[in-house]
Amino acid sequence: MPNMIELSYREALQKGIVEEMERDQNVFLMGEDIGRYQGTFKVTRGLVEKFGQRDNRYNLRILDTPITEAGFAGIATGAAMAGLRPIVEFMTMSFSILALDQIINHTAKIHYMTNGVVKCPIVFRGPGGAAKQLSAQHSHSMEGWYAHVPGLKVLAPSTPADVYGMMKSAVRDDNPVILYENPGLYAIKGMVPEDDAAFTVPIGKAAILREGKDISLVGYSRMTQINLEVAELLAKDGIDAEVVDVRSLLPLDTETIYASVKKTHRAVVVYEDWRSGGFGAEIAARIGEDCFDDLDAPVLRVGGLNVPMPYARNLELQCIPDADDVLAAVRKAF
Amino acid sequence: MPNMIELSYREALQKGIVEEMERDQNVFLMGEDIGRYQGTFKVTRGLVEKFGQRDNRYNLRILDTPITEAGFAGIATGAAMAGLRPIVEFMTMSFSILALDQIINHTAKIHYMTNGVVKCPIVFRGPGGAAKQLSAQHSHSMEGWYAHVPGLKVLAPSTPADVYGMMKSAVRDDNPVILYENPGLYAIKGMVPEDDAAFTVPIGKAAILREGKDISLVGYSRMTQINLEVAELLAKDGIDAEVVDVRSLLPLDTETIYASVKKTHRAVVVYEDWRSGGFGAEIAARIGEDCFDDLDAPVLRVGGLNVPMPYARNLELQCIPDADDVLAAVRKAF
Amino acid sequence: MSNLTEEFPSISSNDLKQYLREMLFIRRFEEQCNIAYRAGLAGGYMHTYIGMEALASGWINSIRKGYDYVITAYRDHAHALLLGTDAVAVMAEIIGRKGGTAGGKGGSMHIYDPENGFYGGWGIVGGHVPLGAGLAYAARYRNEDRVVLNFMGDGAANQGVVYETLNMASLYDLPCIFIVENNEFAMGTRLEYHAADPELWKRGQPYNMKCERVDGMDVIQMRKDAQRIIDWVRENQKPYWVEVMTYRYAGHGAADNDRQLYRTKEEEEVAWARDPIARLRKYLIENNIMSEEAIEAVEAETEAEALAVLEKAKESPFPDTDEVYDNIYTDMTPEKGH
Amino acid sequence: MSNLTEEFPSISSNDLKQYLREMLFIRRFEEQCNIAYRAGLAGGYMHTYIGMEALASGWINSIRKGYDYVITAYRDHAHALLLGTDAVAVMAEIIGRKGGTAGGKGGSMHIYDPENGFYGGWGIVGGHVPLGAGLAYAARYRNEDRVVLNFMGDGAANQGVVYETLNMASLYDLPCIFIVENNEFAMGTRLEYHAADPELWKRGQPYNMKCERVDGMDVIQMRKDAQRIIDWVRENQKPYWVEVMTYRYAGHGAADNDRQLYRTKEEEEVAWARDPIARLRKYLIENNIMSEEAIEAVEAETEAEALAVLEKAKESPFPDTDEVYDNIYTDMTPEKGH
Ligand SMILES: Cc1ncc(C[n+]2csc(CCOP(=O)(O)OP(=O)(O)O)c2C)c(N)n1
Ligand SMILES: Cc1ncc(C[n+]2csc(CCOP(=O)(O)OP(=O)(O)O)c2C)c(N)n1
Ligand SMILES: [Mg+2]
Ligand SMILES: [Mg+2]
Repeated sequence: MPNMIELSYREALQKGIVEEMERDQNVFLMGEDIGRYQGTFKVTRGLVEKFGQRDNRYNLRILDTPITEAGFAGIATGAAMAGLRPIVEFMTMSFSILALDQIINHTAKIHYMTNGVVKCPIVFRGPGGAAKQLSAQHSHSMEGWYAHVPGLKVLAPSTPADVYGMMKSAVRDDNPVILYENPGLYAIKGMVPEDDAAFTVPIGKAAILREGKDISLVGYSRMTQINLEVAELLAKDGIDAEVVDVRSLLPLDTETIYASVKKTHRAVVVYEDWRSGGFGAEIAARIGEDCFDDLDAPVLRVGGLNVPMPYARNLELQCIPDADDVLAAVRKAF
Repeated sequence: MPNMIELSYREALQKGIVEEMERDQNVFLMGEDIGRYQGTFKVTRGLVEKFGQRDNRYNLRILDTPITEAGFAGIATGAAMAGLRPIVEFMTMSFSILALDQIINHTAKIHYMTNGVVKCPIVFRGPGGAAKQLSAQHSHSMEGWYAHVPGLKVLAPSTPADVYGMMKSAVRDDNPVILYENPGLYAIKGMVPEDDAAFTVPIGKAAILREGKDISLVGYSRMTQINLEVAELLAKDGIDAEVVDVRSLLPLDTETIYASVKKTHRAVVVYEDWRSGGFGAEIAARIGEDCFDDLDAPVLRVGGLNVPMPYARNLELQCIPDADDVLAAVRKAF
Repeated sequence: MSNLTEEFPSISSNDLKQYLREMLFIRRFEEQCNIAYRAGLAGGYMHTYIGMEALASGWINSIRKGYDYVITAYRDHAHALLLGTDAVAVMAEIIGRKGGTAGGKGGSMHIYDPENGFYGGWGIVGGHVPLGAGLAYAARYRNEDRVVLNFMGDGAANQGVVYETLNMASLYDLPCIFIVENNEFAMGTRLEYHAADPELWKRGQPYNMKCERVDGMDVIQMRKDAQRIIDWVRENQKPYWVEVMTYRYAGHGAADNDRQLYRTKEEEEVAWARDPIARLRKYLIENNIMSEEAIEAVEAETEAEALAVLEKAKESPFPDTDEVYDNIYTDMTPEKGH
Repeated sequence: MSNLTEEFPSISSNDLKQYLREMLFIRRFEEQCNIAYRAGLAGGYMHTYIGMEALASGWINSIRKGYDYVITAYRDHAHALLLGTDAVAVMAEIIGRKGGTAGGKGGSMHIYDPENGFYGGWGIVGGHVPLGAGLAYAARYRNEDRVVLNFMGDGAANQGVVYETLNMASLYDLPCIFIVENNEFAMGTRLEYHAADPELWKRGQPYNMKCERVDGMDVIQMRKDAQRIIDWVRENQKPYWVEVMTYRYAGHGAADNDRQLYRTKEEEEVAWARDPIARLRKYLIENNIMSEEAIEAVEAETEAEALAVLEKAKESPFPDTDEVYDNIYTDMTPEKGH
């Protein structure tokens, strides 16, 4: 067992980045205001001092970019084609919409279109979903669209240890990986291996964060934290919920998800993205298709309200799924 | 009953556009090579001669644009904010990926962000999905992503009469509408009202194109044509399939879909987009959620293979769902 | 003063007094915004215009208000106020209340007032620039003689969609003035670090378009340059690209509280010497247009007004929870529920 | 000829003979492509380089082949052939066979040959331009002295991402040469209808970057200009923006069969007078470097070679259906089935 240390999600993520940058000179970071300004969500705090010089016009390993998402996603992709291993921060995932053509039409297809000759090892990361009152243009969940695209891998860890280990796996992966964070997770704390640079968390494996026999709460990213809370509340009512943390949306570990549903015979899929057409629909559709005979109730979903995110805090809170919303769905399943 | 005339899907679409341009001076067209060059898929053939002058540097009603999808989607949106009613052609829907930030972050949100003061009546249209050997960057289905976005309406008609009537409804709608076509549909023929300029097909209503009692084949756009073919084949085996043409993905007419499933107790959802995470997942998830007790079999899905579209024709054909693929799914449902 | 009226008769002494009052009110208003933010009344991203008041004032006082179109990014309070949007509605929006310009749904970044010609209030850096050209397209289409003021930041001026738009605006003869508010910073990144050539006025040159750089810290000069350019565009029905030099005294947004990460205190002090309000104040006194006392009275009045605005805005209730589905479509609601 | 070798000693008579052979082969090869397309062997979108051969020839013969990086759009056959990609493999790709450069999965638009420094072969207009700058970033990062030839069309030169890239290429000192193949048309749209200022060489100016316009119809001049620019970029480690004037004799793609929609027959005839192959042919004869007969022999040889290439490519089988899931990931397959 390695020594463990308590870190925030933000710190654990940075620890993963730093270890990989130290291990491999080809790993570099780029994004808006990640260097001198220390990153908007401060994930990259201190890194320009560590891997560059504040006063340099630019630092090749910690590259501050102009506000040109499409352009720098493309530059990073080209660099990856030539063998570097870029980690690209989007200040928020909402802004990655501007880079979608680069990521979907270029990054994700290179290996395929070269019939396996060119690799494109690159990580795109940043916070998706609602922060706090950032309103309609800054609160998008983008993970479902990415998880729809063959050629990408998509991760959405919910704990400090997972974000640490998955960040490291993502950097080491020879394929493009989207690491999807959530502003509401950065401050949460958890135990993380302290000095085990070889530690990784595998891509493509879901985790059972709480065993239970009555219902499966299936979610990812911050919604897993909600599901854990709900499970405790349900326990008081004598309902024993299993919390399935999907962690990896593409590839999706249906084996673990199905095993849970086959045990509990009930499932609620929880996601923050707009309910209609979000990735939770895919998870629910698969369970419905492949576990039909095991289900004692319909596979229910809890998603974000189908509305542009409003600014006023009371409306915003209404839009984002919370424990009460999940509880209401669970009640419908019995 | 109006006089009917046989037209191709392409001709019917153009008829709808022309009638609306004649009815309302605020309606104009823009896109790449739509004027002098007559449109890549020739939907706009003859229109620059009708509504402009070939030799003008530019024509305000039939505007040939540079290859700058984000820019012209935004210009059209601004024009709609000021009361015009643009119809924007994307040469293929794959290229609309470059304009997603404009459409999702701007067009779709204007009415909401102005709390209902500004309207944005605009139609974005073009062919999505595979044509023939256009390979990985030119064969995207985009309808699922659009149908995920509150503030948009998304239509995917499968017949000449529907594309004619829905185009007209789309132009008259005060909200942004995506009219999703498919290259494989342009040449199909069907009867269309000849001289009834008031004819429209409502947005938000599915159609039962063939009644049946044994299984519901739920699809849209070109896949509806496949479903009709499959229904005929199944009839020979004594299976009476109902063909539900979804037509409108957003809003989605769950009432009609559910009524069909409640009658047949079985459903297969068919879509051309990548199977995983496509809009068919949403349709399947909803049926699973809301018709659980009526189902005698899991809601099955048939989608495109989860791969970037290959160039070689044999591989390409393998990727796109065909009648055999649907038949295989139907067999699994019994 | 005689110089000015001779040279530029359309600016009267009363106009100058009005500019001072407006600029003072904007500054006091935004100080109240900061207070509201620190008090937790406003949230999210909130960006003040402190130091840049002369820029919007010069431009917006040169258009036909309510007829011409104005659009900008998220640093948008000043533009709305100068166009005549009710200050209480602006403040109510900033603190997320029902009485806000967008019913509390937009917040500081998304103020709109189409009746007064204001089309927002946009959060995606560079994203609104083609919309502004589209407003000009509508004017051109209808053969009106409106012009569009299309404001953007120096950081926004790197976004590709801007150049797609310049090309089309020039191709189609759109009466659109692209105004780069060059305040020397894009969030925490200095101009020299984000623009390969910091002379942003050059960026329009390859598109067969008039281009220039002007000073945005002197409201009188700004007003003159703005009028000249607006008149030219209205007359000639062609776009124009203008870089306006200014400075952002505040942090990027209310949440930016470590400006030392990207600039020194000394630099800020030097910049404060160019404060457009102090400059106009001095001009008015030196030219005997207003006395020191008269100005102080205006200062006190605008301060009181700004305070009253916040108080009044606070009286507006939060939006009702059932409004969450409203106004997404003109004719239907999206499917409800989680 | 003596003039040339004196003035530019690195171009020998043998080089010129090689250029002629290459250009002839490219043209004959593409005529076979057209035949293959009409015969239904090739499908989708297929774009020939007929008329533009001198451009790619001049540039690619000036780099360190296999070391420097080359990237372009879908009009990519010539670039691959000039870099030394096996012609049969290129043709096999164009007709969708297993022996193609991408195993038949890419087609005409997506030829790649990274071993020879060729990074494609891209279909989204303008989309590959940042990738090319990224290749240059990798060279810069590793302190190598590679340069990148980043080709794009005149139509592509309107895409916003190009300007985002120019700014960054200049900010980060990337050794990237942006080459606009100005063939006067973007599909069916003339240059003057899509570019507000048709002098596209100006487009790099606002980014603190060297810019110029050169002639791409004279392979000797192209070769000289290319060498000069490449040497400068390799030496100075900075980007360069070059507009190269050329002409597309063919339709936009094999499916474009009504060129009268956008240009007259007369215009085409005038353009044919600038045919780069005829020009070089004339030069070689006038300067006694090759005889008419020797050239005719090369013509016959390249014609026969091109024919043989298509025949050989046709021997390659179609891809196996179970390959459809291959090489999407390095280490797994996507979920299978419909
Ligand atoms: C596409 C996009 N990327 C990033 C951001 C985050 N962001 C908001 S404002 C800003 C700086 C913009 O600077 P500038 O254009 O100079 O305007 P200023 O804030 O100085 O007025 C950034 C990076 C955003 N809103 N949109
Ligand atoms: C983003 C995008 N929009 C539209 C197209 C369709 N298209 C393919 S080539 C082309 C014309 C490009 O012209 P240019 O850049 O001048 O290159 P050329 O074909 O002349 O070599 C168009 C519009 C595309 N492939 N990608
Ligand atoms: Mg700025
Ligand atoms: Mg061209």
